[in-house]
Amino acid sequence: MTNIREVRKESEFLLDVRELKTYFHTFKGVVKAVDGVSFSLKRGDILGVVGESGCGKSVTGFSVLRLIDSPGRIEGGEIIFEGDSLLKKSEREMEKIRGNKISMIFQDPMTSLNPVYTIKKQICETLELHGGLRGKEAHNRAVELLRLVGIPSPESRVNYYPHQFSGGMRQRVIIAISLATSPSLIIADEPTTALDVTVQAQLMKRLYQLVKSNNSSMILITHDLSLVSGVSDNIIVMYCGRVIEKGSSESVISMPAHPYTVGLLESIPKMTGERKMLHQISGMVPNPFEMPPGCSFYPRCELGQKICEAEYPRLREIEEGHYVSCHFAGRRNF
Amino acid sequence: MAGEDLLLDVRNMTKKFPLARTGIFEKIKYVNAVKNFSVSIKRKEIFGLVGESGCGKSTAARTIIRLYEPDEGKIIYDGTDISRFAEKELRPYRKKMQMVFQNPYSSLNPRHTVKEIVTQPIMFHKLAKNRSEAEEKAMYYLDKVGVLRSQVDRYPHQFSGGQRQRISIARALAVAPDFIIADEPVSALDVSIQAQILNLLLDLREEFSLSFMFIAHDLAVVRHVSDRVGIMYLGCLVEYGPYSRIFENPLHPYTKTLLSAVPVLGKRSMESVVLSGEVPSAPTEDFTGCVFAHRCIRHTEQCLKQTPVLKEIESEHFIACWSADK
Amino acid sequence: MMDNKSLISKIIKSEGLYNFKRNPFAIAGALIILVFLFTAIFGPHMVSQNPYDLAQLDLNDSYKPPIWQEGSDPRFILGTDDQGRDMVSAIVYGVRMSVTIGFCVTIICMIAGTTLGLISGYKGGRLDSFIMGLVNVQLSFPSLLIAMLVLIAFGRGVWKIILALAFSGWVTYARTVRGTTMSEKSKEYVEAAKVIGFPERVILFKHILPNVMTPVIVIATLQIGTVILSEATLSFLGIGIPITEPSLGLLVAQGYIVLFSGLWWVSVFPGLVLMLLVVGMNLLGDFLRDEFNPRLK
Amino acid sequence: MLFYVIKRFIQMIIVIAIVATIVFIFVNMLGDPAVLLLPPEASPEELAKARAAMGLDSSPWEQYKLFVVNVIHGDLGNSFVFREPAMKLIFERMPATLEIVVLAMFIAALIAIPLGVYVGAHPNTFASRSILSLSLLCISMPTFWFGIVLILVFSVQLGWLPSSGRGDVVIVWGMRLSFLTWDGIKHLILPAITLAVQQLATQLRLTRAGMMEVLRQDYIKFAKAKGVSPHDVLYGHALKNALIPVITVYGLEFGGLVVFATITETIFAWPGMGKLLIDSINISDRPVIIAYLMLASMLFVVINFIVDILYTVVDPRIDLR
Repeated sequence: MTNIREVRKESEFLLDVRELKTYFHTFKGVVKAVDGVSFSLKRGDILGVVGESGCGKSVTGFSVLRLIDSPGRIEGGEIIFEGDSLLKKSEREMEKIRGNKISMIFQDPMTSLNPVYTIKKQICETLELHGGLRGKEAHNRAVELLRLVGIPSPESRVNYYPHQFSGGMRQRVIIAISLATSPSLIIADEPTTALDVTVQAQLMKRLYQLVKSNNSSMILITHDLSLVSGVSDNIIVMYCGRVIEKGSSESVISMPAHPYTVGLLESIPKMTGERKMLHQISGMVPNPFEMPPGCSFYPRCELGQKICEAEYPRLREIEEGHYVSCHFAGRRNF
Repeated sequence: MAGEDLLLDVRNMTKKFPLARTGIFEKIKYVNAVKNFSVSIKRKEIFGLVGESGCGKSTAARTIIRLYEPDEGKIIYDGTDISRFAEKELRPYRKKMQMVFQNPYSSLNPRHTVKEIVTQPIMFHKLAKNRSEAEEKAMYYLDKVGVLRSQVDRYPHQFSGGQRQRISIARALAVAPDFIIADEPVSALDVSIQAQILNLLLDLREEFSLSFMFIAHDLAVVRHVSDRVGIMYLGCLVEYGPYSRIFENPLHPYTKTLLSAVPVLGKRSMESVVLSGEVPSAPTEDFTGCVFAHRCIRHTEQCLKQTPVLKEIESEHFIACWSADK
Repeated sequence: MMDNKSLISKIIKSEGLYNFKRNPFAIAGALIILVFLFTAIFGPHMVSQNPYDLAQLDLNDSYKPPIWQEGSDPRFILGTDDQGRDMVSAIVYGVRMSVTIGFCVTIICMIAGTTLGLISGYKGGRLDSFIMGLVNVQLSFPSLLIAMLVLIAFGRGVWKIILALAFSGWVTYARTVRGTTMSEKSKEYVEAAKVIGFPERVILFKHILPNVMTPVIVIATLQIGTVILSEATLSFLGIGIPITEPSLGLLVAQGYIVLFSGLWWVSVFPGLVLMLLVVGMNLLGDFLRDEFNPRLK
Repeated sequence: MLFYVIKRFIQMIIVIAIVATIVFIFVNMLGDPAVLLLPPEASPEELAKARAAMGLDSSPWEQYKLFVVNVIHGDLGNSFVFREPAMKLIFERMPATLEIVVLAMFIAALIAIPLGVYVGAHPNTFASRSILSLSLLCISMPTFWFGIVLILVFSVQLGWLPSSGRGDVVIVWGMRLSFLTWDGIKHLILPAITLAVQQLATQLRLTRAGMMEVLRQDYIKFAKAKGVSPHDVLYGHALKNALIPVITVYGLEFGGLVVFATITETIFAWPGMGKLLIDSINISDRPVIIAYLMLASMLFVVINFIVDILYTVVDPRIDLR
């Protein structure tokens, strides 16, 4: 029995998401926020989930933790974490996983901490729930965690309330909370978007080091391709609730195959080299209630042909580990 | 840099804001939101202003366009000092200087239709003989920014962020200004839409011979559009010059760290040197010394005591730093 | 401005109407209000007697119970009081009085409070401190006490009670509108209007006012109910409207006097009607509040 | 903090001074008490004599000055009717009023807060909808009418509970209290319920609204992501935030209830200060009205102050300056 478990735990993938579907049933109709997303994550790896607002990247993150509020619902698919299916677990079992084995970092540090409790109380809550630490022990660990994320004089700051911290400091506290139990997976949803560029660089570096030294894995959800390219091992690019391209960071960034990824990369102003007119993807993201029947990128696509309008292209491997969902990808050089 | 092509000349502009009182007997203290701000913008030029949040770049913009009253200094627009003008006297300048705002969701009045939003300024400044002509003009500008004629009777909430930003630009264009302040016009937008708006702004500059003051926190965006760039830190302009010099050869220690913090596409960035600590709040009015000194690795006694002034280090490249001489 | 066609299509397509149609409570509230408004306007012309014309009253008709009880008179469905007054007629006239007072007070409060709140929030400074000082002092006292104070000084009367209730009711609008105005004021569309050069008056009334009206409408709907109840309470205490033109509250008070001589219906029915009226207002108000609350969206 | 207390204290004195002046002016506009107190056939001389006895013969300004001096000395004059100090009359009746008010607040809070939390957390269950509808009925119900219905049902029809008076009282430290005897408690029940019902509904709805708003905040979702159980999210994370507005209103409503008690006291012939006020209004007993209004104002001002202080205890974000 134990043997089998150990063998399963030794499996290559920490997290394996297959054909995940999360829909929102609103008064205007059904929004397929996540529509058949599959990806897998190896132990110790960092996966970047990239896409523009409304593409379903955050919903994917929340779905893994099963934290989808009504009117949203996970409609199908499979989430295998450490060999177990998360969708089959009871709410009670999920509580033991959340914040313990899988923790999450939220986007907005200003609103993610409870304003009426001290930092200490909020860190100790996690320690008590999942580590069984109490009193002095928990206090010491909380101080240690704050020091670890780079908060100066943590002994006194541990008794502060959230409003006494700046945004960057709060985000450090949130990182401290998510690392408190040495989770095997951290889902970071735009962890530095709300912060200034110098603070973002410090924080990202710290987070990266901590994740690596912990031997944790991380899903980094962001709209910032440059940020992702600097941190993650693999990248998935999402558009309208679907994965349109995935592969190793190098291959996706240097040899993008999907016209959307190509357009996205070319529309980012560069920090070096000659300035030239930015490439722009014309039009905009389709209305979620009026999705085109075939490829969702077809209305904006320069390569679009008849088949794109009718048929959604399946993900296919164009080189090892690099998948694209486009009928014409790989047939042209960019 | 003098000459006829100088459009806007801001000299030593300072804007203070009061702090809340902390005791009964204490005097009200002021912070310098913007201190000794000097900048000049030529016709058809785009001046990029960069800084982290709270550095005073928005305050500087709002003071220049006279949403705020400056406490010190001059704002010379096309040869006239407008820094002390009352609202009535300002009115003719209101149609020469316009502004595009950051948040596309709050910069358009939710109770007015798009047509109204663009027609109102034309009517108010009597740039058309009658309402129908004003509306025709409004349509012209809306068309220029890419809003369809069939959409003009809608309300702002029916548009996406990028489209709203286009409407916002059309409203600014409607009074035929020479100078537009764009306060973080693309920072709320997605990358693909951001490119559309940046391209639009560059096209409009050519077509209408506009000057811009372009404010952003995204260095890459500023680099992409600006002719000259200024870097702000805690209310002070610490460095400015042509974009190529700023980005290829930054001289001020703050500019250097700022540039090193920007993630670069395809580069493993986790090894770069970064600045420790966070941006402190703006100093009070009696502060002297360099605002950056406490976070600067090279700071000396002098930096803590004396306020550095902008100096021309090489042609058209200015920095405010004591260590620049050494 | 906004042409009717686009307004109507906007309403029909709105999420608000969709939610309204799916919310039986809101529909019930709206229906109740419509029925009461109809009663208030046309009711007095439809009932059999004017209960305050003494010539139409007959003491022989007094003490008649409602028709389902023994000894009733088919002319008086809900019975009569100790003076032979038909309860149905009395209630219809009472509804007219209560509804009139409710609407008058609310409209006065709405206009006064919104204007003061708008100016206070936009101008800031000393004027704002003064108005808000006034508001805070008034808010720290129960509004009923303030109305009592005014009525003690000026005595009974329909207009007096309207003024007394308006005097204590404008503060809610002023405070809310001030808050909304301050948040609207800092929004960029107001800055844009300033940059265009619009004078303050135009910015205040054409740009900001339409954006602060949503909470005002919600408060107004809920306030009509509160006002009607306050008026009833004051009248019940004998310091509200004069006995010659009773409202529903005063009818209950008159019923209370004869309660122990067995005439339970004289106080129970006006009270029930009063409750129904206020329930209608609150149902609709609740719906609007939830619908317009941006923090619940 | 000290700065804040001093500032508030000065504000309180100013408010009370303004209220005193307004009360004085308003009450002086009332009818001539001499006419009301003496028989209709009284001669002008008799009226003049009565006015002089009541101190009404001097100019309004003189009367006001005298009033201010007396207020500072804690003397609000003698009742025209009872010929006793007005303050003494009110203080005698205050315990009776406070008794029903405190009991009503207690009943209300005890039921409203748990129910409000439940309804806010589970807005779509049948029970929640029923509770909410019931609370709507309660706030729409005229208090006095509810009292009458209670009397009809429990006193007249069923004969279980008495409809008027205080019943047997026990004197503790000079205060007459009802709740220490069985008979007293029986007399207390109906007035307290009458007074509590609207309060209960208001607090329930407020707690619900607070809960619903708080439950949408990011920090609630973050707590869930930390693995906190639904029960602890509700009572540990959400409730404290949701109660912040409830506490403010709780204090203010206490003042409201003291005033609202006038109605309950009138219906149940409960000998409290509210009934004294209504009786005094009907016979223009000026000093008693003034004393009541002054005392009530002071009470409210003090309550507001306490609420503000309490606020900082619950909400660390509020920095009193």
